[in-house]
Amino acid sequence: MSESIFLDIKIPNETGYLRLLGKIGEYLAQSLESYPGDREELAYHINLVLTEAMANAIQHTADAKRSEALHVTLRVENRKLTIKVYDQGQGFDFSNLPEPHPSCLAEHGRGIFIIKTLMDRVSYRKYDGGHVLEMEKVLF
Amino acid sequence: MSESIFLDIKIPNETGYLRLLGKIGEYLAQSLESYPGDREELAYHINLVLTEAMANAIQHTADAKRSEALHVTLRVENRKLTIKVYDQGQGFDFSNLPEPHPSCLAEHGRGIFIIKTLMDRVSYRKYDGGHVLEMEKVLF
Amino acid sequence: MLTTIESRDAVTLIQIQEERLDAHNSSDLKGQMLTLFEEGKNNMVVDLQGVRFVDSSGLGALVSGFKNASARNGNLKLCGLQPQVESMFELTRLHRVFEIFPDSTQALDSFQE
Amino acid sequence: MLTTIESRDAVTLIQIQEERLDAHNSSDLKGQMLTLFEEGKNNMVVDLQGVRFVDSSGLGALVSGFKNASARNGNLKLCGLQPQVESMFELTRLHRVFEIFPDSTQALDSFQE
Ligand SMILES: Nc1ncnc2c1ncn2[C@@H]1O[C@H](COP(=O)(O)OP(=O)(O)O)[C@@H](O)[C@H]1O
Ligand SMILES: Nc1ncnc2c1ncn2[C@@H]1O[C@H](COP(=O)(O)OP(=O)(O)O)[C@@H](O)[C@H]1O
Repeated sequence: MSESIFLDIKIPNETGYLRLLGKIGEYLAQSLESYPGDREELAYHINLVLTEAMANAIQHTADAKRSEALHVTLRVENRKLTIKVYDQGQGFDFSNLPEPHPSCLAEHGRGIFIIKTLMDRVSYRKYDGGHVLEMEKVLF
Repeated sequence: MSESIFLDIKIPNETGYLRLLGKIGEYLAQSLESYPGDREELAYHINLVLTEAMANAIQHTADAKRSEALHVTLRVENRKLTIKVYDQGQGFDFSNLPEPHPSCLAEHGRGIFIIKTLMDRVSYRKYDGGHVLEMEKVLF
Repeated sequence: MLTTIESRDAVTLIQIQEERLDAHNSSDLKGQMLTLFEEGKNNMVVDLQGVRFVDSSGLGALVSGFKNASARNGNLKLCGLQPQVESMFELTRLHRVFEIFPDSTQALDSFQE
Repeated sequence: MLTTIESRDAVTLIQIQEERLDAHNSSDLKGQMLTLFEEGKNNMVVDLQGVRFVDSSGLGALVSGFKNASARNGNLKLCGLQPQVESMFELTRLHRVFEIFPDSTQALDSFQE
């Protein structure tokens, strides 16, 4: 109960801020003293999934919304880390995305696969004129 | 205009989280590419004033409020960084605080002095049953 | 994207001087590699020694370089992968695509064989 | 608070093994110093080499140690201040209170004079 943390973040819709948010996620993970696993690895993974999700949100922002802030929240509660990345684009069919083929030499298409592999629960749904990608990591 | 950032943070009311928030402040400062001064020094100062203000807020929390979250916001807008640290205590007379004497060997009483020295504008006022310490740093 | 680019015999060594290779700078790396291909430099070693973090678009830039090199009968090899970066190649199974060496000397030498 | 404590002749060397000396761990440092004073160890060197960040309560803990040492006819000297940490002593004018040395050898030697 006591280890309850909530970060609500709005940054410019630009890839130059991926590093800042990634680092914040990394530090948040490193500070989770009750996590029984490898905290450095968790920190890397949180940095990574945040980067992947935000890069997608930035890339697919509708032109009319480009000057609006990118909105991200991170919450630790009941030994669960929940990250939400909001986008203001046309959305996509999250459940029917093809998995990248092992021997595939495509330049794209590994971001969501990485997120799904590293996180325990991932969902994508409409929210307030845009969408939200919600990623959950169980911390015990 | 484009470099507008907003972080709204709630953490447990415990000194164990000073490091996390200090680090977030440090990274935020390091990412302010348009800041013309020494960014590493700014990062240290932001880490420091956050630590000082949060340590005071934690120390002076009313017993009945101890289990509530500590609330901090950081905002970059119009080339100004504004930090707000909310407390839930009895407050104090901010304007009439004695300055620490140069040759003084007191163990306490340097925190607010440090904040006032390093930030461009500092205020303390009642807010929603508690108080808020607001610190401003001009970024040009 | 800060890089150091050196020629060693017929091989070009690209050392990446950034801690992060991500969606912010990966297209810049792609561009730098394209310039080298256009100059006829089709054998490359990318040294990732200084890179602590790579995302899917960083991997994509390296795959792009690899495909370009292969299409020109050259090769693009990697070296200096930090443990966390290496784990990204394993996760995406790209460690089976690239020839990966511990350091640049070994990667450069491998072109002589 | 991680520290290494060693005795060199009549002087005790305390090396602080934490990156931060702040309101979270400064009372622990104070406690460790009090234990040493109670054991009659009144001459101390605190080595801040590993400390990158100090806040007002960390400074307060050092002032407390200094006062305790002086009251017992001993001394508490500092060494190994990183630039940012040093600037904190200047800001609060505490650099005039403490004897400050570049490294522990010089600080320890100063007690022989
Ligand atoms: N936030 C988003 N909005 C719209 N489409 C998205 C979003 N995120 C992902 N997609 C779609 O899913 C596909 C796969 O995404 P991803 O696995 O991250 O790979 P990449 O971004 O490299 O193509 C993208 O090509 C895009 O069509
Ligand atoms: N958030 C706060 N709530 C109540 N009192 C406070 C608060 N912050 C500071 N004070 C008062 O101001 C004094 C000076 O604070 P400061 O300069 O930080 O030194 P210290 O905390 O070391 O005493 C404190 O001793 C305390 O009485």
